[in-house]
Amino acid sequence: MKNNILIIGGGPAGLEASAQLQRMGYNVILIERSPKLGGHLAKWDRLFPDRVPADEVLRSLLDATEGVKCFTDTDIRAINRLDKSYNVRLTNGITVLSDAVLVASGFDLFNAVRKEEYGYGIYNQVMTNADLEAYFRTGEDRRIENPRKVGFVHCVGSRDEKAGCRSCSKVCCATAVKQAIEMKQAFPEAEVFCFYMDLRLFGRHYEDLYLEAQKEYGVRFIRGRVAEVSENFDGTLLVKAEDTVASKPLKVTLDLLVLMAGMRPSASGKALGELLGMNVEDDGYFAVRSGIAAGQRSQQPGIFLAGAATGPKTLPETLADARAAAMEVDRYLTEVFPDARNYKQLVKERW
Amino acid sequence: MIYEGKQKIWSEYQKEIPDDHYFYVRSCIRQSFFPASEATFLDITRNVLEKDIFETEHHTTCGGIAYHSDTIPQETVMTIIARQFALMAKHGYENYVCSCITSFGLYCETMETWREFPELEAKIRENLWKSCKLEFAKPKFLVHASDLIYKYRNQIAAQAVRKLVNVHTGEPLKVVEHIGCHYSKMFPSKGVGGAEYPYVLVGMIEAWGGEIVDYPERRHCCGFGFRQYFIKGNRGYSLSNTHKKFESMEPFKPDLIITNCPGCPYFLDRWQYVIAESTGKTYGQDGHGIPALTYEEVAGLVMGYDPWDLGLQTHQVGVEPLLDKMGVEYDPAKKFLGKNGKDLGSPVPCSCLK
Amino acid sequence: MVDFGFGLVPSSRINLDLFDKGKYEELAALEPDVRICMACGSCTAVCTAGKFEPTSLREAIEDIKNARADKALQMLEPCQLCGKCSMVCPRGINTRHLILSINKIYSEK
Amino acid sequence: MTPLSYLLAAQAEVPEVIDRIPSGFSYFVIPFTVGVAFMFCWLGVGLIRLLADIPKEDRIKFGKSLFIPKVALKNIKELFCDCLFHVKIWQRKPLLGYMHSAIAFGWFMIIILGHIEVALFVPARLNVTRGGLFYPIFYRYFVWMNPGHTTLRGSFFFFLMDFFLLYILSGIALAIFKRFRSIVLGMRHTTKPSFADRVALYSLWMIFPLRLLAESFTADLSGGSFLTIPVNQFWHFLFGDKLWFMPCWWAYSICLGLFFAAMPFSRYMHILTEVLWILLRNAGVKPNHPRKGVAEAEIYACSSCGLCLDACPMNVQKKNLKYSSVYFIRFLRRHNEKKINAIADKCLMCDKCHALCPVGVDAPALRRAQRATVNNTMPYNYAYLDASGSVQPSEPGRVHSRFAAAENGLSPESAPADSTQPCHANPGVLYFAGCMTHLTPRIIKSVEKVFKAAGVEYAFADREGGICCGRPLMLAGRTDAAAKVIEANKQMIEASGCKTLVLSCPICYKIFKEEYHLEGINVVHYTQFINELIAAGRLDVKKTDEKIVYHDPCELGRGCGVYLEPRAALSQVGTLVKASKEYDESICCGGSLGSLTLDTHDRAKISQASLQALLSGNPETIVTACPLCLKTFSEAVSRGENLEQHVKVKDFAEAICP
Repeated sequence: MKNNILIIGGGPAGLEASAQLQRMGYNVILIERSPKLGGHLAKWDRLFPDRVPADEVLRSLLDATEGVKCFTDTDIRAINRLDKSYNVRLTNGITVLSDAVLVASGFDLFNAVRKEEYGYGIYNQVMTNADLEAYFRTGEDRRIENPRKVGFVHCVGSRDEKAGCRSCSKVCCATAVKQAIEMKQAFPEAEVFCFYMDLRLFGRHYEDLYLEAQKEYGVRFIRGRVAEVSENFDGTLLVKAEDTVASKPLKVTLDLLVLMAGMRPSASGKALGELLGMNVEDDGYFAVRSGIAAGQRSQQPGIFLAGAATGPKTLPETLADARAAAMEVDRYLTEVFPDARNYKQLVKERW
Repeated sequence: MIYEGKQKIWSEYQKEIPDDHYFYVRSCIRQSFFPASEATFLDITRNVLEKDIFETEHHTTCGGIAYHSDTIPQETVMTIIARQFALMAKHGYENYVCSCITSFGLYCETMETWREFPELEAKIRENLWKSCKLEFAKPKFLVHASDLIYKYRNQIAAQAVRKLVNVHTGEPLKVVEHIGCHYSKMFPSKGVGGAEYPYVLVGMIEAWGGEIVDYPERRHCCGFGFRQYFIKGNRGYSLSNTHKKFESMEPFKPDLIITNCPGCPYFLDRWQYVIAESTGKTYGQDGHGIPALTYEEVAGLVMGYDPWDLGLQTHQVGVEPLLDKMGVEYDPAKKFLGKNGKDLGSPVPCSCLK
Repeated sequence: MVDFGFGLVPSSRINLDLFDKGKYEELAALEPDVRICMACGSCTAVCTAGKFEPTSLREAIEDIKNARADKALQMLEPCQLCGKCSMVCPRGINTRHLILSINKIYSEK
Repeated sequence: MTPLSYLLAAQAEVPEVIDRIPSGFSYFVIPFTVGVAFMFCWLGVGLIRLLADIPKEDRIKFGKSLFIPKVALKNIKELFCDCLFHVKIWQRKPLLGYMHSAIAFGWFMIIILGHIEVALFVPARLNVTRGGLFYPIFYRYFVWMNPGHTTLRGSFFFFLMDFFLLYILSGIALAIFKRFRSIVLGMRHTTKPSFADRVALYSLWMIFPLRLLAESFTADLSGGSFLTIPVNQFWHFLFGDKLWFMPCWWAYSICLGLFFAAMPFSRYMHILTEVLWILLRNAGVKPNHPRKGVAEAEIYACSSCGLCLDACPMNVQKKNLKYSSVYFIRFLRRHNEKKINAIADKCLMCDKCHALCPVGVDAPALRRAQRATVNNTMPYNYAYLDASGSVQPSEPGRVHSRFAAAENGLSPESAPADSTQPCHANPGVLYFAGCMTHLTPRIIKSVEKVFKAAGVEYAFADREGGICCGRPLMLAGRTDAAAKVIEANKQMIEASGCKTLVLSCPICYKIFKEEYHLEGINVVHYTQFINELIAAGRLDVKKTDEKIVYHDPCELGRGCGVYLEPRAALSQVGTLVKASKEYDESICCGGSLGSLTLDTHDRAKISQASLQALLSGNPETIVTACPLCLKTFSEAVSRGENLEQHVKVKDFAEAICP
């Protein structure tokens, strides 16, 4: 018998988990609320640290999902738990009886407008990391016209309790360094500044990226969070920060400021969580059964989690998490689920 | 500058401002620097707009200046404040409007502190009873006088006789707005428009036909800074602060600065003279400087008050070029005559600042 | 001019708009390692001269990047070129040559 | 066939050798004469200019030195050994030595013998006005052997001339061979010749074959020996009775002329300038500018032989060969300021090129002088050095702590280990660790352990850290700044009242020994000091079968000539194995402070090469006696794959007293 598995979210985690579970022989139904699969990956140009095209990665993810039943533009209308399975009514009218549900609802980018002092949406020359990726993809952005001085602000909506996000978003440092390099490649004459609090370049090759940015591209790293941005008479930006290494306040006039918007728990994921009755932690991400030993199991039997739904993750981490989640689903569906008589006992012991 | 972006933020910082029935408290230093401003406020609200604004001569200072100069214990300040609030309740009001930004900030801070530390509130309640035999009360709504004028800005505009427009060119006047630091920087939600892009004065300027100028150092303190000014050894910092603001706004060529804090119009006005006198640098057209007015003065101007009744002669920077631009008629001979028509004596003409 | 007994106070703020890119590129051409400092401070911690006078290559590099080459030169004056900093630098910066190069580029009048 | 058809009948009355051409001149000598005259003029002007550039006291010193018998003897010895026999090359690369000495000594002998012949047979022709400049060179052309008087005397010279010609020709043959296959002669790298070099080189190659040709053509007229006679007969066999020999003599003269004319612009200038350099060197005159004065003699003494290419530790990377001394000197000659500075700054100052230079050119010293021209004038502020001593310190405690031991006089840091043991008092030992040693605390720990075990009473000059010895400043060409530092240290040491100064850093040791002039204080490196302790029986060491290889630190070995003491001591604690390059051929560890611009990557390559040489005898432990080498090797070993498990890196004192 082929179990039905519902996967919610068509980003990298959802796609990877679908592909794995499909390979294992399950009947996978993937739903995605937006019209397009791929999540944030579909909007990105190149990926750190090696600057591989995002499209290539997405294509290989999509290619592996051959045969998965996939509904885009589809959300969940209602869900109710039966004995062991879940009865899920989708917004496209279809009802799915699913033996396991994998939530891969991903993340939202922090809404940079909320950091009012940076003036995103108010000053003409302020943009976000996502805007810059869009520019790299299309070559079009009214803000970018041969900039001579460009600043990158790390930790926008990360490590900022007042903005409601205490944690580190993990990917922004590497993204900023990558984008700084790409900016220098596009505009070799430009001066590029990165304003950081700590450089969290923890992954393999990330430090190389940092060194490359310094050595080959002369990117200036300034330790200190940008505190204030204003618009000058000529439309350039006056940016103020402290150079905490020099213990001195600093100002610089920039032509372009790029805000590294961090990861926030997905808003639609949160709504979904409420439908499913799943717990979230203080940081807004879904709680897991055990952060170390069972990071892909939610606190509800039969509901699994993968990717950034359980906190900021890099893309490789997300994919690995999705594979791990697939393994967990498989283990549940082979060892726990089929035993109708002892199901409750088994859930107690093994969930 | 993307105007829609600002509108979005303004829409997020709207505070509730009751329409009527206020207990009004004056500002210590405004009473002496710009006494006509408070009179104008009362005149507009009571007589023109027919609002119920009550004031009593029994209110005192809020203690703010002493508080920010570290010369008064917090409990004392809080008890003084509790007494003001008690006076309000005693007279049957629950809406409290103050003329001073320092007071407004301190009231907000005190109310927040009481909310966070109820035991402190209990202590103050006791102090108040012991010292004044007054019943402790808190205002239901706490607003600043500029909030009220903001609230009434469209009514004022409807009754205005002129706009913030250069009558010779038909162009709107370029206006710099300067918010007192303690208006919303401590509690952004307590100010109209928040702290980054405060709307309280912008709303007035827009309603009265002026054009707002957004210059880079707009967030900066006017330079008062309490101890920066009070202690002579620090006064250079106060001056430098103001200097920085003028350097920053200079390229925008503003016609006018509008403020909502007791200290700001004073320092933005007087330091222009000191800068001119010590460095030779003047801002504004033809060495005239940029007039820094209170929001009541600006409201009075658009409503057709006589400039000398508004107390504009108490400004260091001459307001005549502005009055000319706005097409305000005035009698130069009456500039330094008192309310009773007696000569107040005129200041020695200043050569560095016209 | 009137003396009020107080006056404008010079700003201690770093103004990156004053940064001399041309000179910095000259320095980087002479000793590219100036680019790769990550401000760990090892050099300052071991500095022989630093025991007597404030001496810090880390700070000097920072000063140069912050348009304060005058401070950088002053910061390096007590240096004895002993090379301890080159031994401890985790990035392998050619510290002694960098010090000489900073002097060469920025002492020129 | 009558090969000698135009032989004159024996004429007893006629002299043995007849001046064949009464005028003593032929047009073919012109190229040679012009060439050689040009060369002498050039040389003369150069010499005058050079002597004018030297400070007056140096000039006097130089003049006097020529008459001091001891120096004169040394001069003669070195001129013969270095200029003619090339003993230094012989010692290292015998085949190459043979090549050089064949050409130099052979040519020298031919010229000498030519003059002797003229002096013996046609003495009048030695006079310059009568062709003295060219006559002895073309002697065989101008004379006619009286066949009736063929005596032993003549044959003796004929034989010698042929012998030396053959000797030279064998050298030339090797030289030509070397140009194409240098490795056979023991050279992995050779220099790239310049245009003038090529002109001189090819004419040099041609000179002696052409001489053979010319002399063999006239051998039946003017005599010959085992080489020229048979060749002469061969020509007669080929061309018949009449030999048309003028073209050969013309060609010979042209080649000589070309060679001498090209000489001032080529590497072959060294043949003559080397003489001057040796004289100046032995007079004790030192260069104080990289190009002017004495240095000029020195840079023109360089033969561009390229032995320094093989010596240079940077040769592990081909791209860095261009920084070798030979090119440094070449660019000095060409006044190419940009390249001179780049090359001067790159060098590790390991001194190996100097140690191995057949001419004894001290290129590192020239580089230092070059660096000084750029760096010496840079600003410095060592006011704090003055503040530490007599002047009241602004912050008490901070500045004073610097030389706590020294300022309080000698307060012994360790009592004799065993009070029952007779204390061989070694009073007044001051230990100066130096900056770098403070980064390798294991050295300090081991040295103190040794001192304790041997019951040495000592004071620690810079336990809390001192100031730099000044050598790194010196190496960077900041001579004036170095003098300040030296002065401060000197005061501290003299104030301490010590009798023996022990240094664990060879960098310090070199400058303390050479520049400090500490009267009455015995300056020793700890390898020497510890070796003495062992020899005197004061330090018990245990012999193990640990296979140890010793690395000669540049500043200690080549820099100060300390090779044997560390080895003597180490052989007491383990079995010394050989490194493929050791003593003065030891390869710099790569960590040298000498280089100003070499980057970490290139340094790592050198460390690797140095390690490889050390590991050739499969040692278990590498021992070195320099904190820089220790740190560099430790890091290199930990970088190398699995190397760390196989070989340990130890400091000398650590190895002695584990």
